[in-house]
Amino acid sequence: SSSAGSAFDPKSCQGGTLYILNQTSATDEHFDPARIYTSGGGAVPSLVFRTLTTRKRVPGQASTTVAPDLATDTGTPSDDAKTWTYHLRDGLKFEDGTPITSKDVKWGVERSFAPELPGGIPYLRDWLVGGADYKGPYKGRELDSIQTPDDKTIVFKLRKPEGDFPYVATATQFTPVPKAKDGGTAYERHPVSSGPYKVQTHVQDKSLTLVRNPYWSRTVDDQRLACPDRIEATYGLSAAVINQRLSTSAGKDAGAITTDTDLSPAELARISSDPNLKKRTVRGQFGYTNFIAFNTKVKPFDDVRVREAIAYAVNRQAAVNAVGGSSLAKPATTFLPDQAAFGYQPYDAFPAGPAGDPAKAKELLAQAGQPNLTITLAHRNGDSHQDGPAVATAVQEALKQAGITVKLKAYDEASYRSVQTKPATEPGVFLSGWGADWPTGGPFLAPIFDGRQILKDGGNFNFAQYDDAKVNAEFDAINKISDPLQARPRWGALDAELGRQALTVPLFHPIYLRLYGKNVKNTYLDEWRGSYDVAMVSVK
Amino acid sequence: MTRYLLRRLGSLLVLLVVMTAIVYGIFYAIPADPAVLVCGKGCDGGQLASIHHKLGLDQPITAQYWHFLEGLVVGRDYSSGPDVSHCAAPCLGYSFQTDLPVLSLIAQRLPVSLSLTAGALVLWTVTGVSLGLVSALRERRLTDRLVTVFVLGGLGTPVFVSGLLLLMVFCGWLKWLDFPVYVPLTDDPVAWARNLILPWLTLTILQSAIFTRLTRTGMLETLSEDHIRTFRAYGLPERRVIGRHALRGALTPLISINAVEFGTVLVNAMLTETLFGLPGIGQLIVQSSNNVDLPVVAGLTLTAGLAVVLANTVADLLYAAVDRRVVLS
Amino acid sequence: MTGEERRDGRDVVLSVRDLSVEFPAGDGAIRAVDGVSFDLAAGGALGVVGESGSGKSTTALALLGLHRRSEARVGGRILLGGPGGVEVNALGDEEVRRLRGRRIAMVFQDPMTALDPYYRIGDQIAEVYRAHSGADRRAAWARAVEVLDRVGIPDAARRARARPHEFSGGMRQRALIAMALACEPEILVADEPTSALDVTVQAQILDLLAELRADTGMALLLVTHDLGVVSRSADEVLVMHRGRAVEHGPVREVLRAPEQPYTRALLDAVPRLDAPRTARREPGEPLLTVTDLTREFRRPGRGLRREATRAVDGVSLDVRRGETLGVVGESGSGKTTLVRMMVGLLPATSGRIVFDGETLTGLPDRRLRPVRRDMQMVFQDPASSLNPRRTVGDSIADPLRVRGVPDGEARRTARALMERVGLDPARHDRYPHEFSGGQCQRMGIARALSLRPKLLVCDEAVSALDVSTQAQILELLRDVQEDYGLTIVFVSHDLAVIRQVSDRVAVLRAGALVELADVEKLYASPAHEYTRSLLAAVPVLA
Amino acid sequence: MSELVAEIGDPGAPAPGSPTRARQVLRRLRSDRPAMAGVVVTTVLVLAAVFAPLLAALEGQDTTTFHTQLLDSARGGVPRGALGGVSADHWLGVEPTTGRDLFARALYGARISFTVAFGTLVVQLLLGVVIGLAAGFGGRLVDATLGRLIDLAISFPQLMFAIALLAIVPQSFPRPVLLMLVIGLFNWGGTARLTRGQVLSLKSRDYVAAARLSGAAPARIALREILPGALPQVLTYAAILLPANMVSEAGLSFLGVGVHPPTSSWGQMLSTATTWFRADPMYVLVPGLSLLTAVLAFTLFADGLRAALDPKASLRGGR
Ligand SMILES: Nc1ncnc2c1ncn2[C@@H]1O[C@H](COP(=O)(O)OP(=O)(O)OP(=O)(O)O)[C@@H](O)[C@H]1O
Ligand SMILES: Nc1ncnc2c1ncn2[C@@H]1O[C@H](COP(=O)(O)OP(=O)(O)OP(=O)(O)O)[C@@H](O)[C@H]1O
Ligand SMILES: [Mg+2]
Ligand SMILES: [Mg+2]
Repeated sequence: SSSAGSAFDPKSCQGGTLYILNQTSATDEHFDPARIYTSGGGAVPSLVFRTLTTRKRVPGQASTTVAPDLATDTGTPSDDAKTWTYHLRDGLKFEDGTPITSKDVKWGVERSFAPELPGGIPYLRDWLVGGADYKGPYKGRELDSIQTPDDKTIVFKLRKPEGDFPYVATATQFTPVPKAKDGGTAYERHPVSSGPYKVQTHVQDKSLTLVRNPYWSRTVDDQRLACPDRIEATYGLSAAVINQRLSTSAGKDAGAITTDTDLSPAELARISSDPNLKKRTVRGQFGYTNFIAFNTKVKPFDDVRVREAIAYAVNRQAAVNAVGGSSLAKPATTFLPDQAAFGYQPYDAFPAGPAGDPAKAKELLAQAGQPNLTITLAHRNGDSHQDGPAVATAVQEALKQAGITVKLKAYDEASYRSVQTKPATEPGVFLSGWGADWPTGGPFLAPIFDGRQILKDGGNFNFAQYDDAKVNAEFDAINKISDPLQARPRWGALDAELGRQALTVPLFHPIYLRLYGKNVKNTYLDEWRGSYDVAMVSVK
Repeated sequence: MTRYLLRRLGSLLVLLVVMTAIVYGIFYAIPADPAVLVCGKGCDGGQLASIHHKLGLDQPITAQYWHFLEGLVVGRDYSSGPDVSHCAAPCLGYSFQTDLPVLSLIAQRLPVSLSLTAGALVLWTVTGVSLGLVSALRERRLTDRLVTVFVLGGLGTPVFVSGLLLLMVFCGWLKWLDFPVYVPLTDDPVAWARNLILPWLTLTILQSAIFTRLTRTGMLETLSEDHIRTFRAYGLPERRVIGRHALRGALTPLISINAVEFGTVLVNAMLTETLFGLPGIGQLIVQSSNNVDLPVVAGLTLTAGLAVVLANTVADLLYAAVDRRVVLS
Repeated sequence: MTGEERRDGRDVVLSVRDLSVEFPAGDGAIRAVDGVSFDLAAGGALGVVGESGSGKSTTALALLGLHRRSEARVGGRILLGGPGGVEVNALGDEEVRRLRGRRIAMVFQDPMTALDPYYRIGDQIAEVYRAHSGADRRAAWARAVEVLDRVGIPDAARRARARPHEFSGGMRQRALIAMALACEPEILVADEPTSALDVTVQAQILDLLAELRADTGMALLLVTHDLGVVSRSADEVLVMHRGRAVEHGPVREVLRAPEQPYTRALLDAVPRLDAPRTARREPGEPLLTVTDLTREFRRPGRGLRREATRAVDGVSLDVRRGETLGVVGESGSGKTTLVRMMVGLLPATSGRIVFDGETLTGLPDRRLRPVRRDMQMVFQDPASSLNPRRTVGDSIADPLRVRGVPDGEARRTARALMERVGLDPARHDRYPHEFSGGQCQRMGIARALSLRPKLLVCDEAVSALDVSTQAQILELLRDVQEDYGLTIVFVSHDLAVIRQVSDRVAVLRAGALVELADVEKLYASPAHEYTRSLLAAVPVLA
Repeated sequence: MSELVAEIGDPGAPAPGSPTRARQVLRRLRSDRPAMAGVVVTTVLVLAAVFAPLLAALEGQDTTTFHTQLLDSARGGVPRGALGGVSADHWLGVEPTTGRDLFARALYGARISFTVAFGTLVVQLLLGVVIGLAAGFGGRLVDATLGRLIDLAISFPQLMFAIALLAIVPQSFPRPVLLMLVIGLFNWGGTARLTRGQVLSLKSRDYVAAARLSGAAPARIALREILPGALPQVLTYAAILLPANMVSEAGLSFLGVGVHPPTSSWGQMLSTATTWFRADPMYVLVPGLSLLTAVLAFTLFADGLRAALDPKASLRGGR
């Protein structure tokens, strides 16, 4: 074993076992690339599933950009960004030594349409020509909008311009799946690896052991270091136990990390007075905004003055404290997270200071003819997603200062999502949050504000049910831009425009603060997902 | 006795049908839609409909329940994509969330829960009985009072408090023990036991309180019985009078207490498993309840019901074996 | 004969001097035993008699140092091995423990509860034996079988494996005596060893004790309230009254010519088989007729097989207006079952009951309820026949309240009834445990009378009481029978009592009616063999 | 004969002027020091709960106002100052992350905890005793049916039911009452079994037979003759149930189905405070010690009461 003091060197970082301590499975409910839904290919899935493109594995700003993975570049657009062409690298092999072809990638994408394999990202169905009606390859039908002129080339034909396609190609749906090994729902029991590790054992929701894939090497993959020889993950631990183990860091736990557990406020309070522990925390940000959502179809939230009054009354300092104070969250006045990749431009449409402006709020309520307003704020019954009772009470207390009586209604985990994403059952006002599927403005704004994405039968995130032709047109226009740097200012401007309408009240952007074991190295933060990259950390 | 077992079995069936029907009823009543959870974030109406169809949620709840019962008796078919697989009776169906057969999910987690509860049961029975004994023999003296305080302290401390305290003290601070992970008994019995010490203790702290109180009362009662006086009058050493005769009488009723306390134990075991991250039934209950994973919840209900009735039957049989005056009926 | 030996100063095994026992109570202390002295010689037998609460048991327990763990204060000297022997009060706990069983052993009154229900009888005896002899398991078991055999348990080697509930009361009492014998003590203290048993079994046990005394030279201290037992089994008698020994002397002398008025009163109260009887009443029409009455109890057996016990087997008889019908029989002969069926507390398996012209069998509980006011019952155990959590006034008034009598009137009637049965009506708001057994029995009678029934059933109504109280209750019953024109069914296993109160007597055996005759005829010339053996077993005074 | 009566007297009878039963119970209870300590502490706690608004007003605080300025936001929102921010304004300090006053919250929390625990107890005892009585008193069929019902009650997955109720029951329905129902509905099995056993043993007493002979209806017999005899045992059990209920309430809070925020209860406080015990021990100690004190006090009281209710208590010891 190594001495903790030695510096990290990618050349000699190989060896040892990395332990992952998680509350829930690091591979989603299913370890099937068709069903996984994680940003940028995920932390653990991308150790097994290489994709056409991937996130750039470097520290800082640059980590929000796309890098080629299986493909030779991040994709060639044509036809106004409606056609995207990729070429595969040479020497790619599956864990059994068979070469990876473009047909395997096509099969992988097609099978994600099968109703037997629900889950996964929604974009392909919407974007690919014929995707809306396609029911997967198992009944013998192919999806014609994906073409494989040869074993190295794959072409995607889209319904409309999508400049962000390279970002989407980082998703696990773009991983090759050998048709011969595909057993449908059974595939996840032994998914075939194209990455540095293959699955040795996997018990859903319990444990996962990864060992080296002998057909992978750094020569065919410049995006992963894959330092540990072996990775053992344990799921189903409680947050308190994970953090306790990481801070004690005894025995095997010295080589342990977590990919899903942040420090709780209580632990933070303790760690901030212990320099040794403080050293072993990593701080990152995932583009995420917690906000109050309004259903403008419900009175009185159809009245913009009422929404504005609430925006003024809110005490962001209290909300931030409720989730653990300034080290774990930043107050938010914009809907877009404060990262350049999203096109962030600071604005504050309803300036009220960190503690809110109850006087201004009262004034607006009086104008709206609602001096003694009583509202029911819906929230989740637990605090795990920071939309639970803690934030709800902070909002309740702040609104009280403005003369608004807030009643709280808690929903259980299972019901909360169902209720808020179906317009028929959507509450008038509730706590919600939104995270980006990739770090650009599009996936952050479109599902929430694009009027054509109001889904009546469920799965709706346009909570305000806002439909404005001009805004919709602007979404289309920006989507045609395939250069992120050009798109950014337009997203920022659109956000500011939307913010003035008080369709949501942004509360805060969470900060990720995680502990890792004594022997873990190269734990730089990553701005795409706000966490360290398992493919880059080392225990040696 | 055969007759007794037959009757028990009959009533068990009725009980299980009623219980699972209630589960289906509750499921029907709550607004949560499991398909939303299965489908993921960006799921539109069409996809939801196809998942509803796949999970059979588009059928009326009574039909769903009927299929559940059917699966139990004759088995069910299930489409996995390329082929159709058959789940032979007794089939509890497939989990909405993980697509795994419910039976295998439960079977996989049962050993963990059994290890936890069985070990804790032994521990809390032993602790409870010894403390209760000491307490009764020193009735109203300092020891008795101390035991009372200790026991009630345990009784008034939720497992998630005592468990966390134990963890912090023994693993975090003193470092006497590693943080518990579950090691199967068959792999390494020593590691199995060492890892379960804290979870066992956690349950014991709470549960032994009840045993201590009941043993104390039972001892005080038996000690005033005539046959105890007989043995004292015949000069039997006090140790034997208490250890053999008084204790036996005081302990016999405790057998059925374990069966009665089953519900409480189940809830506390669930909390303990969640806290310590033991992959047992309790954790599965929490997960599947949170995910409205109906087949799993129904399957777990069946298992729990079965376990209770089994526990009660075993308790009755044991009782009859220990106390020959009892006749089973 | 033993009397002479003792006077010789030889072989005195126990000598008690000025024994006193006090129980602290509230503000003062109860002096339960007050300056009692006596000697006991090897092979001798001293009977201790006295009414309930006179301090008999307290004395007996003191001899074994069994008050040690309680709050009781024991004074005086108890010398084991006579004058110059070990003084029990001065020994440490452990030393006393070693004396118990080995040198002095005790048999308790209630054989039902005196054994541990969970262990085999042989084991319990062996355990005691091993504690004193240090014998190994096998030897101890052999010894247990030997003593069980000695006390007359048939097939002792097999029966030693039985648990107490498989033994009858008499067998259990034998087992307890066997336990006492196992260690061959010098002294056996027997506290009411036979009061819970039938006359026939009682006779056997008393014979056994006499035999053992003769064989082993064991001394016997026999505590009893039954003077018949004393006269049959003891050489000397000590009469206790309120903790004091009021009279002490050879049995025959004391019983024949008592010096103290208290002893005389005690003797007078004893019902005798040869006492003169008042003339019998003229029998009237049948009030209650039972025909072919049978009751089976299903005893769940192993497997699917079930056995049925016939507790009452085809009994036919009638009870005539105004008479007292006595029912005798040994324990388990079905007396209680029969009379409970008569009053409808227990449904009959088959047969017919006609009461006052109305057929009761087959009536549902709801229809029976109105008829019940005419049939009331007085129970054996005064303590359990009154609800310990209701005041006695309430218990007496309750039947009236059930019938819709207004509360005030019910209370007044209750108080009047209390007065009628000889209780202070001012104490109507007290609870049963504040009264003596005899008083409780009076309360039971008052409650039964409150509805002015036509039939009164007394199930062992006086068996739990000492002779003097017994006499009072019997007198009370006689009085109220005349006042209220009652018909009485009187159940008892005591033939002397039955003779004293009955006009006709029914003898039950194993559920069947073996004889039913007028009382004089039955006692003078019993027709049935079984009746004859019952009569022969009755201990008689002097 | 009458002379004999006079002389023998009534050995079992108490001396004239001895207290009646209620007074006896009281007297025994009063002489039992631990029990009296229990009574005093329980009374104090109950009074504190009843007069919570008054006491909080005395301190000058309420349960809901946030005091963000008292928190160290950078350190997870832990209260500034010693002992979790204990000061003249906040007698027991403030709650981390919100700065709400702990003294006020603990006082108001006592109201909910006591109400829920006692309310649940009432539900449990009502269900348990009624069903136990019915099972013990009814025929074989009734007994068997109720026996299965008891099985059902003790084996049903509570969590599922709690979550469902949370979703189904309208918002306006008072949450403490809902908690009483949820906890009570699942935890009456023990009481029922105990009662049934007691009934079976009391049913054969002669005084019950006497009551039947007097023509009393079964319901009257159950209530007047049997229930009072079964109660002392049930009371002892209730003394164990009470703290268990408080803990159950805490467990439901822990699982997110407890009282509505911003309402506090000891259990709710304890469940949120657990992780804070090193960063802010005061936060855990306040509800923890309150709960422990209440549990201890009540049990001592119940122990004493049971001993005092035992009619043979004065004879204990010797025999
Ligand atoms: N442990 C005790 N505490 C207080 N008083 C007691 C105790 N034991 C006995 N007594 C009292 O002492 C007196 C003598 O009781 P004891 O049992 O010796 O009478 P007994 O002659 O054996 O009566 P019985 O014939 O009813 O058995 C009674 O007044 C009784 O109430
Ligand atoms: N409830 C019952 N279940 C089963 N067997 C019973 C029941 N009651 C009585 N028996 C049996 O019926 C027979 C007659 O009992 P019963 O009580 O009538 O006798 P008894 O003559 O009153 O005896 P004792 O003098 O002991 O009171 C006994 O063998 C007894 O064991
Ligand atoms: Mg006695
Ligand atoms: Mg009888």
